[in-house]
Amino acid sequence: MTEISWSGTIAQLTELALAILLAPLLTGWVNQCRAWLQNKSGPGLLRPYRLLRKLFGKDAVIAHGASALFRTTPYVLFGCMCMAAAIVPTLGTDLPYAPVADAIALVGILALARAALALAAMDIGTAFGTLGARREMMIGFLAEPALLMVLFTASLLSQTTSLATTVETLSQRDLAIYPSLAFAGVAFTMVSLAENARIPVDNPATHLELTMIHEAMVLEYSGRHLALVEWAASLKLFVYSCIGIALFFPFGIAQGGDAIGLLLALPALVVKLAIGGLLLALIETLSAKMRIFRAPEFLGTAFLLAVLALLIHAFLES
Amino acid sequence: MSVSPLHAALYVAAVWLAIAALGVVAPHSVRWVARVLFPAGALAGLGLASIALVAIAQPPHATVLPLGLPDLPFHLRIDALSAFFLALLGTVAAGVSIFAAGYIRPGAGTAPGVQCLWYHLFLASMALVLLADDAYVFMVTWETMAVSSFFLVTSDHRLPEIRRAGYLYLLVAHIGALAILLCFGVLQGGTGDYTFDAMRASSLAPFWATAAYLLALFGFGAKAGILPLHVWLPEAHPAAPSPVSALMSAVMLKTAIYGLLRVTFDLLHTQVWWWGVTALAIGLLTAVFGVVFSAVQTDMKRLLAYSSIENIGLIVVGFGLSVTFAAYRMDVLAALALTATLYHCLNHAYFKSLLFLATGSVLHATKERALGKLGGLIHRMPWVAWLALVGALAIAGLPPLNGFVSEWLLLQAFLFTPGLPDTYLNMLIPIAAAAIALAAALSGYVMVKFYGVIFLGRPREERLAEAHDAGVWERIGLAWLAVGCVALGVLPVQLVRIIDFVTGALVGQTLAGVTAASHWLFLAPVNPARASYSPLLLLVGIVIVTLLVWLGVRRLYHGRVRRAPAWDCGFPLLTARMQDTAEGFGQPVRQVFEPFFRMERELPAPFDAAPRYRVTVEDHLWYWLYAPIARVVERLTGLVATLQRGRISVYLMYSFATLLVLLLLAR
Amino acid sequence: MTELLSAALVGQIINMLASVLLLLSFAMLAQRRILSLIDLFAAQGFVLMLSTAFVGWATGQVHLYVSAAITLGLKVLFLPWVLHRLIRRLNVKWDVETLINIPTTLLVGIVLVILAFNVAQPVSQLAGTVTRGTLGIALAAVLLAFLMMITRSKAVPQVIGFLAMENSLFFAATAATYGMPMVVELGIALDVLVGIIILAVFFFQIRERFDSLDIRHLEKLKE
Amino acid sequence: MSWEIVTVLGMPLVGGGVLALVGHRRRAAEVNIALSVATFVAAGALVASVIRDGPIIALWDQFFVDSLNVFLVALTAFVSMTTAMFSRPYMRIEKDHGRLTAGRLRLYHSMYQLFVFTMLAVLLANNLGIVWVATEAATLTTVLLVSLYRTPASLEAAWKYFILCGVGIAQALFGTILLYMAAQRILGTGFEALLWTHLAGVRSELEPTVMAIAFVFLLVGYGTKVGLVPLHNWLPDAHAEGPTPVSAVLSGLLLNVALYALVRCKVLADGALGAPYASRLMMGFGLVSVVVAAFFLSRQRDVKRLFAYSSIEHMGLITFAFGMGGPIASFAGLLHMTVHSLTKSAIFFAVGHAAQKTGTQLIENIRGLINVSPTVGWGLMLGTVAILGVPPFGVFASEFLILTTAMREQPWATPFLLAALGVAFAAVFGKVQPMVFGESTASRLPHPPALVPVFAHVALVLTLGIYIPPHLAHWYREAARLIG
Repeated sequence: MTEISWSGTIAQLTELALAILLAPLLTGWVNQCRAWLQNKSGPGLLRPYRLLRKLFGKDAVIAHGASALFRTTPYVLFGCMCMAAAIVPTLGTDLPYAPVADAIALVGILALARAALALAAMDIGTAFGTLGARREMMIGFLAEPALLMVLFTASLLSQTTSLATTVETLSQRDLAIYPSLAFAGVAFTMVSLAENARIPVDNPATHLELTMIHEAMVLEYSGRHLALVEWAASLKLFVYSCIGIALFFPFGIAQGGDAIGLLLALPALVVKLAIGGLLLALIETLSAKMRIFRAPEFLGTAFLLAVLALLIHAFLES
Repeated sequence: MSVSPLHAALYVAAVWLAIAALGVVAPHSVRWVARVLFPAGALAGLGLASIALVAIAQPPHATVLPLGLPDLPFHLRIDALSAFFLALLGTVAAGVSIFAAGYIRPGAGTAPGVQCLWYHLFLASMALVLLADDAYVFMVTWETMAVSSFFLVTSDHRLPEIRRAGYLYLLVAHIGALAILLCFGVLQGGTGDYTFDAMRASSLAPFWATAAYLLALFGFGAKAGILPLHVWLPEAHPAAPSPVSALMSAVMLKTAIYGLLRVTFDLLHTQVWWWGVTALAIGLLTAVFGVVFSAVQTDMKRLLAYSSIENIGLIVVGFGLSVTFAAYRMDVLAALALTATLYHCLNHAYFKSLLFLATGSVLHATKERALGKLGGLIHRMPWVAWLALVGALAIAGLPPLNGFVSEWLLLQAFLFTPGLPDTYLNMLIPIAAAAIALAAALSGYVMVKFYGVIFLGRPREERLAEAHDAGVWERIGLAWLAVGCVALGVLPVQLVRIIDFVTGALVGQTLAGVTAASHWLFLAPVNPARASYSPLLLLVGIVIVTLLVWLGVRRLYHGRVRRAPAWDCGFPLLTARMQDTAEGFGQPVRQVFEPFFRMERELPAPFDAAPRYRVTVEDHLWYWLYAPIARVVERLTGLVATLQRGRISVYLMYSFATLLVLLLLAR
Repeated sequence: MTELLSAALVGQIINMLASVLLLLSFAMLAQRRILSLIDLFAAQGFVLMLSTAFVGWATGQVHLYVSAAITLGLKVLFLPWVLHRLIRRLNVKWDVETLINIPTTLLVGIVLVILAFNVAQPVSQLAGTVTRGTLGIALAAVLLAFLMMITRSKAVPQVIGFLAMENSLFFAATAATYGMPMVVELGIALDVLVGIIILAVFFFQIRERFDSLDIRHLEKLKE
Repeated sequence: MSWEIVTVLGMPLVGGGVLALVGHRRRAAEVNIALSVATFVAAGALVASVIRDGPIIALWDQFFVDSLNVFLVALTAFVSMTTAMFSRPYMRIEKDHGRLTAGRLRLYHSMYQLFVFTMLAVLLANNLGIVWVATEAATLTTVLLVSLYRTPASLEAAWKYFILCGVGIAQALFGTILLYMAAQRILGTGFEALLWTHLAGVRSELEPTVMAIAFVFLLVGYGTKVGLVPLHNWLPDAHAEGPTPVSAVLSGLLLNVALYALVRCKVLADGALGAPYASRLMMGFGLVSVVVAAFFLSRQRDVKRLFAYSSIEHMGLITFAFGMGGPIASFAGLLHMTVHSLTKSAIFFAVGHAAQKTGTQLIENIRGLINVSPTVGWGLMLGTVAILGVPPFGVFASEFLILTTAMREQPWATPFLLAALGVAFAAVFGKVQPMVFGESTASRLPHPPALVPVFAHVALVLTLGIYIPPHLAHWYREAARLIG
């Protein structure tokens, strides 16, 4: 980890840039797919970019009671998400920055982002803000362990918690059926639905106050702050998709730092993301939003599956 | 000539004792006590810490003082383990004392001078507990610690619940102490020699070793507050003045951990695997129990007290894990788990004392402990708020602060358990890891509740408007501890290298080999390919990106920032009462973990004129365990009392019967 | 002088006195009327005096005469006189009520005697004195006095029981060991004297506080 | 002919006579103090001479001093001195409250000195017959002290005390007679056969069967005075109803003295019968006393009764220790005697003033002493903490030794002991804490309370917990060696 190769640095930076730039596109793609699946003509792939430009252009309106915490949070949020994106190997595994944080630290970073946003939501002291914060944290304390368990399963398989190494070992392994990974995959899907404020747990498109979670938290944001928050949200979605890809479909991610591999990895990534987005849209279309009180059961199931995955691994595969 | 660190440490203890005595000179002069004595005590704490840091790298020093019993004079000894905990004591005590210098003020209850007496006696006894090297001096200092802290807890003794808390605390402490005494009695193995050296030398039969271990677990557990001996903790910690709560929670609980380590790894040579599993299970229960209960508290200090229970649970989990590894002779892993344990001891000491002190400032500024009556203090007391934010994020186990590091190490240790020879254990461990993860995530929830309700939002009471920020002494104290949290968070490698001395002494293995091989920036406990973590780079990364974004946004879009009333979906009549309360924050947890609680709800009727909602959450264990014991004792005393009905003939009958029985026995 | 009487005869006489003593103890145990109780006590003292003097004469222990004299003065004359006066002054002429009825008490007494003989038997084998057999009787008398104290519900009879116990101890001393050393005897006598005076004071105080000497009023302090 | 012994014994005896004449005068209390101080000084001189040139036998061999009783003499003289200092303001306040007349004060002062005399006589006597006589005399003197107030309750207590102890002591006399009988066969008729110095020499030749029965009687007799369960029933009443200085000396000294007599007899019994017999009996009584007393504690409503039961508990503990025997246990027993009498008397001093401040002895009516008079409050609190065996006070030191020895030699007993200690702690502390802390019900006193004795005692106990002076330890060792 100590010697830093140029190719690695380039890969690292391109990957980060790619994540930041592609993230809104992924969001747009998902929304578009959902619109198609619901026989609507969608707003178009690039709508998120337009939205961001519009928001950046506007004045920021901040409530009277807002403290400095409220204003700094969007930047911190965005920073955390960038870090997360920098850690997850998407194109290649030779990432100089990857050793900085392993899977557990990744979960930590995501948790930091969540806590920051929740605190900011409570800062103004509105009914909806605090309500959203509470619900978000509830989902957090149910989803986070599940995510951790999923990552544990993978790291037990690969005898490491560093994502890059995990991806290398997992992608090099011969094609065998890993029931533990299957369970973990299902659990991961459920977790990422919840974490990214997706149906059935939350509805990103809703404006019915009592049902919303993420939207309730960011209700007081406007202008560039809102833009950053939105961007961070789509980065989050991007990161989660990349984690899923890295854990369950690592094929095609360049080993080490070979340029060809990197070049080939990009289209592979795009394809995988496109499929992932489509699936997400499909799930969102097929399932209905559940009452918030059902969310614990939903996530409990995810947690259970993840633990089951671990047990199965410990029992069958070791 | 250079004075040996042991004597230096003893001098520090003596200084604390002297300060304690000086406090009584002018018991009511706040200037003398607070502005002179407490800062002096803080300096002594720093001295102790530096001494300990010197001593930790040195071979053990031992000495004998001509005090104590004629056959058993005071044996004292400083080795890596005690040095580590002494460093903890010294640094934390420095911060707390400085804070207390600003916190102490005249009022009802015990006079400042007397508080100073007990406070420094408390510090000195803790230092001596860590230095003790025979059973007698250990017990003496151990109980002195308990008594002095009891008097501190009840320093505002006019409130009945505080007296009750103190009573419960001292009772549990005393019973625990009896268990510890019995444990030493077992450890000396019939030799009658109660020095720790003799105990190290004596080799016990497995049965007796187990007995000693279990007694130690009970006795020290009673002090540490593990299930089911935790009942005193949520009562005593809130009752005490905040600096004392901080010390008790940060240091005193750790002395119990120290005792546990001392007995298990030093006085007993061989461990048995199920010892560790027992501790592991108890620790897990304690951790989950503690965090779940702290999530539903509505009193800020009780909340912190329960979170202390949680952290002790985590520490005991690490301890159990290391015992298991050590029993299987997997020394590297034992060292890893032990490192996590010790690291967490240190972390908890810092962030928990920081938070307790912050609640102290809030308490002084607002005279209010109930979360339901606080809020929005970040505007009125920015210093306390921002420093407390550090503590809150740290205790929530978020990178790049210190709480996360120990959590990370602990989970790493768990990920190695498949190496264990026992498949049955391999099945259990994932459950444990899951529970740990759950506890960690929940603590995040708790801290958002804690911080958000106290410091953020709008003031829930008008009085809060005139809350004032903490004074300069208090700020220094808080800042010291906050800096500690950050430093421990971003420089783990350096700290692990210090802890290595301890693990080397206890389990004969260090992580040095691997950490030395790795970069000074990267914490890679076993090998870099397996796992690595560099909080410093992470912090730098986050900061850089954040700054870049900020500058970029500033450069490209220099839109103005307008202030306006809160939007809140256009609802105009927004009041502070509409914010989510502490009870509201408790609701999801109460729902998800219903079986944990013994709840009484009082819901308003739909058309209630003055609707009021009340929910009280209690602990089952009190009714399942303690109440029955109390009943049994009560019944026994009733039985015994019937012996004495006041009738002289009956009394004569007793003597007569005794005489006859003895005569029959005699012939 | 012992040659006038054979050792056997001395033994018989002493045993005879001893058994009279035992008989008196039983009589006290059974006695209902207080005045006659006092007389019985005096009689016991008299027998005690006789035995002491006789042992002293038989064994040529001079100091036993002294203790006999003390016994005569203290236990035959003084104490009964004091008690009689007390009874008159306090004009309590009530019959003695017992907590257990008399026949039961007597049965228990028999059992006690058997036990006492059992206990004393191995010991008296070792006693080097002509009076060895009487130790058991002395012990029996002590136990009987104890029993009497237990069963009596009024203050005065209880005290009489106490004094009777003192008597039997004294008898034990003479019988088993030809009497304790002089200094001890004097001390004991002094104690008894002071004791009875204090008791006499007590009677009046108790009387004026509780206007009765029934010790069943003295059951307020318990547990 | 040693003048120290004569002064030690004579001072209080004369004092009793003098105060019987002038005890009602204004300065009587000061005279009382002066006499006690003189006694203490004489005792100090006695100690010095014993240290200098070994055991002393005096007054036609009837009295003697060895390392076992010398420190008890010193302790008795000291505590009776401090108690006299305490009783000066205490009794004056009682007089102001109209609970006592001048005549009663005369009785009190004179009896106090005589009581001290009897105790010293028991300790110093070489002749076991005199030991008995003096013990009985101690009972008689204290009976009058207990009934000093002439209230119904005090009369009842005194009556029970008199009857129970009288009967008990009578058994001891029977035991003494049997002992004499056994000794006669070796030492011949005459008082030599009762001299401990002679008996100790020939104790191995004493007749076992006689000694077995004799020890039973002696145990029941002196055990009654020690307050061993189930012979203890007089003790709480007498402690609760007498004036507080008397409770202090009863609990702090008289019990020690009786136990001392018992221990002397045990030594002889051990010599005759071999170890286990007497030891078993004493351990049994001790254990029963500890456990039963611990359970009684939690039902007490009167503060002086509470501490009376705690005395029973501690006496049981000491008896258990002597029962175990051996150098460490006996050492611990002696140490415990010392610290217990110091601590318990200090507690009674504090309790006495507390009761005067609040005008009651009922625990639930005594509240928040610390607010009205911090010294009394802290005195009571520290004394309680000390008596409960919490370090660093000396009581813990001895309890530590007793428990650790028990763990090694009588493991079966340790759980009971520990459980009893726990129960006792819960009971006593739960009752004392609200008395000291909280809102106050106390009021000021007409005269300043005497607190020097309290804190002197507590300080001594604290010191003994942390540091036992070498020559004191040496004494204890010597005495422990005598006890065996």
